[in-house]
Amino acid sequence: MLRSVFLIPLLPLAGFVILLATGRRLGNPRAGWLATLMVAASFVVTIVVFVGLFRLPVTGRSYTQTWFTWISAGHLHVDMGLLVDPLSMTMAAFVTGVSALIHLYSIGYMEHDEDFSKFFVYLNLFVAAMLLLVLADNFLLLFLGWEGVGVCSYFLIGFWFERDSAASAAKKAVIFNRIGDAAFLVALFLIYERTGSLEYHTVFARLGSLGQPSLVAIGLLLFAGAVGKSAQIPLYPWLADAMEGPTPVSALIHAATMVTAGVYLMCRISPILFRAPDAGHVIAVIGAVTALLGATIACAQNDIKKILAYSTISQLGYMFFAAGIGAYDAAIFLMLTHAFYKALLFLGAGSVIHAMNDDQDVKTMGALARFMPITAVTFLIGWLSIGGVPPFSGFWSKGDVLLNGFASNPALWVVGAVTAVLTAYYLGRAYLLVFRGEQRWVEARVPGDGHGHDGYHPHDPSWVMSAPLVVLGVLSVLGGLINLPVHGSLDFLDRWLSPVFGSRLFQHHWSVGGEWTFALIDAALAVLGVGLSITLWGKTSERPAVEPTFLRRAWYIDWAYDRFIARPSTEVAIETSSVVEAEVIDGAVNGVAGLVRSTGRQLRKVQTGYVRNYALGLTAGLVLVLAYVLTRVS
Amino acid sequence: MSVGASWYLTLAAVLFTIGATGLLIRRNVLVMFMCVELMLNAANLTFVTFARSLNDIAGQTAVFFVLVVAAAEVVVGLGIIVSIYRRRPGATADDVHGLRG
Amino acid sequence: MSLFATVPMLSNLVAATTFVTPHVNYVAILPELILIGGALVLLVSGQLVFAKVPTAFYSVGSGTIATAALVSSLVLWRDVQARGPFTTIADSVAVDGFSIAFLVLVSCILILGAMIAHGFLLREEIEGPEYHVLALLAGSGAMLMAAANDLILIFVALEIMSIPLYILAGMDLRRRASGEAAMKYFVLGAFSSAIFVYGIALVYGATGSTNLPQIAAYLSSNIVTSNGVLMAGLGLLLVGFGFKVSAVPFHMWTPDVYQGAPTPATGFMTALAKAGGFAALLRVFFSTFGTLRTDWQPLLWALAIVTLLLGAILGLVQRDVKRMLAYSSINHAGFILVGLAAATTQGVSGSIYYVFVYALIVLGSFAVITVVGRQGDREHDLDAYRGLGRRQPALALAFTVLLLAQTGVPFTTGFLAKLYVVSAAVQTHSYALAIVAMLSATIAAAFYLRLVFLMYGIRLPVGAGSDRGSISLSLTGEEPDGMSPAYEMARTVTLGPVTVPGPTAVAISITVLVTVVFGVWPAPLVDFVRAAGLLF
Amino acid sequence: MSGTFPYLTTLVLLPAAAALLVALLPSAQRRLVQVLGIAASLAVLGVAAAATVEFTSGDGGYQFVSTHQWIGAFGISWSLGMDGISLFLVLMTALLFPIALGASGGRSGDKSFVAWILVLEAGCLGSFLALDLLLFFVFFELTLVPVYLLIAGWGHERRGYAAGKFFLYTLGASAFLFVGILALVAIHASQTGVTTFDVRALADTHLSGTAGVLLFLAFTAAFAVKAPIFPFHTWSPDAYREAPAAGSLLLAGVMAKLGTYGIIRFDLALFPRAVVTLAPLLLTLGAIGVIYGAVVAAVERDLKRLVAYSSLAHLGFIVIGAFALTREALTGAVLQMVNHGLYTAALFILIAVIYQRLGTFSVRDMRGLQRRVPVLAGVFMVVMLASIGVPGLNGFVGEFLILAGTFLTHRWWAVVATAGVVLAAIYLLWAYQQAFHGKPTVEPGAVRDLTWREGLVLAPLVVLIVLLGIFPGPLLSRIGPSVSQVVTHVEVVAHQRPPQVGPPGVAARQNSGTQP
Repeated sequence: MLRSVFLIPLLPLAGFVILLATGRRLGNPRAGWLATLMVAASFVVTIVVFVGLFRLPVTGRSYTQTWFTWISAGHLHVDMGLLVDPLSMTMAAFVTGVSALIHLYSIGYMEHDEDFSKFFVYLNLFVAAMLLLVLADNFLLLFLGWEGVGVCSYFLIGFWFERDSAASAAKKAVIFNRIGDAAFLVALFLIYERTGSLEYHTVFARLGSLGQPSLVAIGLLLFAGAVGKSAQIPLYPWLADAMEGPTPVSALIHAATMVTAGVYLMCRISPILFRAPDAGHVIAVIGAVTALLGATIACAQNDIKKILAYSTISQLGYMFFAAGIGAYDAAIFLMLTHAFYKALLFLGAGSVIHAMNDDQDVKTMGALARFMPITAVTFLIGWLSIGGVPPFSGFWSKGDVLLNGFASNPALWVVGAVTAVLTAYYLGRAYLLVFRGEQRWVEARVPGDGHGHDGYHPHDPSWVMSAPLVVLGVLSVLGGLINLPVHGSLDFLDRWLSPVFGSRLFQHHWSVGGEWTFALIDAALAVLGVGLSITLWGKTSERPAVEPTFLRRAWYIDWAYDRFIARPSTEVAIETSSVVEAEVIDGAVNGVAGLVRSTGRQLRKVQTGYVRNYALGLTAGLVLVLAYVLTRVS
Repeated sequence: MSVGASWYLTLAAVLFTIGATGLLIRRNVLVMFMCVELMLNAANLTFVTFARSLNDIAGQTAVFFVLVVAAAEVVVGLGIIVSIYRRRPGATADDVHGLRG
Repeated sequence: MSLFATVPMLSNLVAATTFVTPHVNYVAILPELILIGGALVLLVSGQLVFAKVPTAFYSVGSGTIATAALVSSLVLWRDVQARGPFTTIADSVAVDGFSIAFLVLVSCILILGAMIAHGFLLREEIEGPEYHVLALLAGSGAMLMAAANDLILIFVALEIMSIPLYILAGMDLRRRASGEAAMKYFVLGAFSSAIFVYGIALVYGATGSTNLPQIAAYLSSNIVTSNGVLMAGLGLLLVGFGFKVSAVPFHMWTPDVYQGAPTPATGFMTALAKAGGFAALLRVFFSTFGTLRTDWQPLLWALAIVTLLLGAILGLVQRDVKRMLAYSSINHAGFILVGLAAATTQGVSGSIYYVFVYALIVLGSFAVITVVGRQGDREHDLDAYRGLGRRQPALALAFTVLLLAQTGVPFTTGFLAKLYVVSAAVQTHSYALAIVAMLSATIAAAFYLRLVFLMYGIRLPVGAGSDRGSISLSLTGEEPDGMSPAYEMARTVTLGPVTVPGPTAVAISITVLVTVVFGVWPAPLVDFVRAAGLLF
Repeated sequence: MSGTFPYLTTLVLLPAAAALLVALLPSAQRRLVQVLGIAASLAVLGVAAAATVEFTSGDGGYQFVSTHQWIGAFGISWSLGMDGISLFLVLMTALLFPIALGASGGRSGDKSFVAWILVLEAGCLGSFLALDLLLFFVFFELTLVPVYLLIAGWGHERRGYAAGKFFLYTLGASAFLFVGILALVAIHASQTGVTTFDVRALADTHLSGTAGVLLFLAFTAAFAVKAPIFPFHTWSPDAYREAPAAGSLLLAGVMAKLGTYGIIRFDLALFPRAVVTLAPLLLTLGAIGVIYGAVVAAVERDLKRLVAYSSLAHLGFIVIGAFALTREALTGAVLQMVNHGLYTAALFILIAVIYQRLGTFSVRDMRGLQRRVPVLAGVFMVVMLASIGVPGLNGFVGEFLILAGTFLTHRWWAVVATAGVVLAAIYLLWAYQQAFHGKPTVEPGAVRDLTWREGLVLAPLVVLIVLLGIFPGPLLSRIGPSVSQVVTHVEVVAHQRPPQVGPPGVAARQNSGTQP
């Protein structure tokens, strides 16, 4: 059973190749169905392998499948190989699952797009890369997947490349990611130098001989890579712009899967972080702060997708917070549930945007619950679970994080708690503005405006789009079941992952009472947030007081980036090419040539044409020669 | 008083220098050419002097070669000069500087 | 009474005068004799018949004579290889590998020169034997210079070579420049030979002989106390030679004369003067004054450097092709001096090789220039070469090969020549000289390439706009003097193709073939030259 | 060594002979010329392929060595040999020439054009195969002429300036190489009494520190200009820009490698001590080149010049790899030479296609092309990603090996160079966005997408770009042994200890590229 693991990434890859070759001919919607089928098949295989792995004894739950040698030079030897262990399979399972649903959804969402088949080409490629990322058995292969998903995200953000904003956003995403990747690469060099290998098991086996500095350096450099990929401070701004991509993309890549790759990486290197607590602290702090920052910004956004984007940043912050303090299973738990409800929210937002003829401003929506109940209900579920309202999945996962957080560092717990309130609040705001209140969209724009549609006929989408909503809704409600902290026998996830995080650093056992207290506090925080949003936004859609400009402008961070980094460096580049290159370096070359020529021009004046001058020259030479030879006279 | 070889050599050197200077300062091609003859004869004088002091005949024979060559040069030289004069009478060396640079 | 008394005296005077003339080995100087005799025959033969003798007769005649000289020289070569070098006419003529190698070279120059001149004479309707006769006489002079083993003879030979060249330079009566060239060449030539003779006189005074071996023997046997005279003489000799081989600063006549003289004469003159001049220079300095090496080496080193650089730099700013090649020839003279400055057998053979190779290349180049010069021998501006590659591919290709050979591109003899001399310089640790030489070659390449570009880079008919920028040939991108796009449609372009006479074509092809074949398969020529260099 | 078929001599002489043959054809026979040219270059490719098959993997020494007297008087011999380092450069060269001819459209019927291209091929192959220093120099110089004439005869507006600059700059630089070679041979002769230009013999010359350094500089001057290495690069933007498609392709794809190959083959073999002494200098120049090239490219709007500057950056990587003096880095450098050849060639072809459609190289005059010519855009994207160094494509493997290997010995240079990875993304994506994204300005149907012929020319390159990204093993296993011979030589002569990889106790698998 385990042997079939190679199919997991290869099936979507095959889909990519087939679609690349025949996509246009297959056309709409067959191409979409093929792509979905491939991913679904991959999901099935994953389950099979999963079960296969589950059958193994707990201690032996690791299987490596090596395809061939990828790179081999000097001491460096890197294989193309897959690693099957609880962590990778958990990731693979939810990646394939969520991807399958979103593929399905996309068939409906993209049906009117002229590049329908191309969309699925990219989507399949993305899934393949993502699976390679999580299944890799060495850092370099992981990096391959890492870059692969980055490239796909570039394609998909810029999918509507005729929109300059989309094109720029795509570029921005890559550049921000590349910054992280550079750090990632350096980390790889360091790992190779210190351990002589890049293969997980070997590396981890040799960690013992590494000094604290190298361990911390490796941990932080890899974290820097994760910061880029998972949009943490300071490399997060690209994620908001990434919303230029089609909504399913935002759901799949920029909420559920790719952006969580950073968290996965942190969990994967838990043995390193375990030995480098300093690195852990940095990660935790940055995570927590990012969580708060994202949440605050989300409170004041009007673009529904931007709200979700900043919410994602915030949630990712939570995950890093968890990983930083060593609660890896909490991080994974939150990652899973977040994948469910955030995907759900995005897809919901997608169908809303569909209904609103591609308008994304929550201020010009409202009262949609009446027209699109399914969407409304699922979105509500999404809100409540991300808000951490019991018994929705978010309650359990976030609770797990906060619980561990408090034990490791109360200060950070406070940050987390505030964020929790804000989270419940800003999504409440979104939900209320979109689905409740009065229909602002009617007077917002007169029918038959530039959008080509005449007026609005908001309605629930076709089943291909609704089905995923429902499924994800259910998952969001029940997601918590996979890891119930209420009783030691119910935290399946913890026990499942324990072989990987065997060396989990944070071991703090609470009394049952303690756990209940925390549960109550979490619930209270959630309810507080929900109540806050209802009181503030239940009736009106205009409250400038709670939407200060500095929040709407996202703390002016983007502006600062442009002002203090982008523009100056452009200036530098222009100067370099116009002055250093043209004037100095090339100038020197041409200068030499010019010098020779002008010397020639001067010298030819000596050649006057007067024979007597020539004789003079000859005589001068004669004199010089004589002068010289006479010095030789002994 | 006896006149040593050095006197002759010095005289020859002086003649040679005079010839060279003349060639440098005179415009008239014919005169310039005479200066060359002067230089040649300076050389001849040197030859003879050395021949005497070394008392070796070769030096004196050399003079004949030089004279013959000088004669040949005169012939050709005059021809060339005349051909230039035919083109423009009374031309000096300085008038002929079409080729330069 | 007294009358009778005188008789016996007279008789024993007669009796006394049974003096011995030096033995003359006529075979040894056969090539020279052939040339001189042939020249005279040619001269009179024209006058004996009353009918107007066709130019072809003289050309063929001179060609035949030169060939005869070549054959006899080759025979001589075989003998010397077999029996070793010897001297004749009282040691005044040396017959060794060195001299015979140059006899061969000169004969080849004469043959090719005759072929090239033929077409020219026809085109310019110059009748009579004069051109060829003068060429043959000059050739005999050059041969004697190579063979001469006595300073006086060198002087005489030098004059035998130069005087005909003065006249050749002035032969084209319709072009004022020709006369001017002759005048300048003559006045300065006479000046330099006067200096040369004076030098000989001083050397004679210092060493007591004008015979090279004796001088060498004298110098090696006894240390010259107060060698001022000797040194001065040496310096004067160097000036004389320097003038002939146009080494800076004795070069100033070169560009004017090259430009003014009729083109085939220019090519001939260059090849011949370089051959003769360097032959004598090498023999005198390397073999005779070899013991004074340390005294003259730095001098040649300096001469080489200025010659290399000045030739290259001034060539860069010329628009007249003949003038440009004049400066290029100065640059090449510098390279030959590099070989001599090394003052090793390697270096000398290098110089010899260089002279050989360059003589042929320059003959070929000027042959091309001759035909491109058109009726009247006036089209020597760079513009005459615009688009030649399109109009006359073969001619352009030949010229390109010759120019690239002068640049020193691999698989041409030009490259090997540079390799030869520069490696000699390097072996004597004069790295600076070596690098300067190669850099000067790079500068020179700039103007060779300008010609190549004019031949190939210009598209005809001129495309609108697209070629405007392309005329900037200078490295700085600025237009070289007067090379403005206005020249795009150079008048010459509209004149249509030039006619290449058969013999000229043959001559050009021969030079090109030699250049390439011996560039790819260098062994024969190199070995020949090495043999020449070793044998003296 | 191998009494078998004289592969190497054939490789050099076949194109030369073909060139001669083409030159003799009547220029009216355009079709014949075209066919003959491409056939000949394909034949060369065939021979190269055959040699590759015959090549015994795992042997680091020279194979198929053939030596004949050339100029006995000077001790110069026609001696050719091939090892893992030259093997794939030869193969790449043999591959790129037919592609170049194929990409030249109508010109491939132009007899002088084809003849010169073939001469160039002979020159390049000769340089890669020569074991005799002077033979190498001869071919090295020979290449200048055809390139000059290709640019001058078939180039764009300022071709005269560009061609002259290229020729003179390189010629001037090789003056030093020339003198350097002669000096080295003279020293060797004075020590052993034998005048030979054979690299293998000259490697044992005892050089004083100064002599070694000076000779190294003399050699490297020529290679640095040819490659080009910062700051000797300014001829390349002009030359690449003005040359015809085939010219730019071969300049960047093949001839640039002559420089880096020279460094690896001759500098490392002949002056190990000087190399070790001056490695920091060259590494710095390489690193500067990586950053500088990227920075200048970032504001360059002319696609061809942009590629020129990106090449400067990539060659910077190769130089770094060459002077890091580790097996990983050097292997990476050799591999990267091949990789760079492949994707740069592809880029120039694509740019030429665009020019042929739009008549411009400036991205300012292009917009939204992806909508109009999706296939072209797709191929461009793949090639571009390879050049950015995205893993899974060939560019990454080389870059990673170089950087990882450099990190072992010269950590901070590696780190700086890694920054170049970021910049590469910036300028290429920016250019791509300018040209291919946005609302198309040209009407539908106004521009043709890739034709089947163009596709045919590009196909092998794209295939290799992907294949070598996933499966570079066959190359690495053949490059490895030769590389570790070179590095060992340097380490032994210069008394360098190989860098410690992995924890002291653990004996990391000593791997010279051979497959386990």
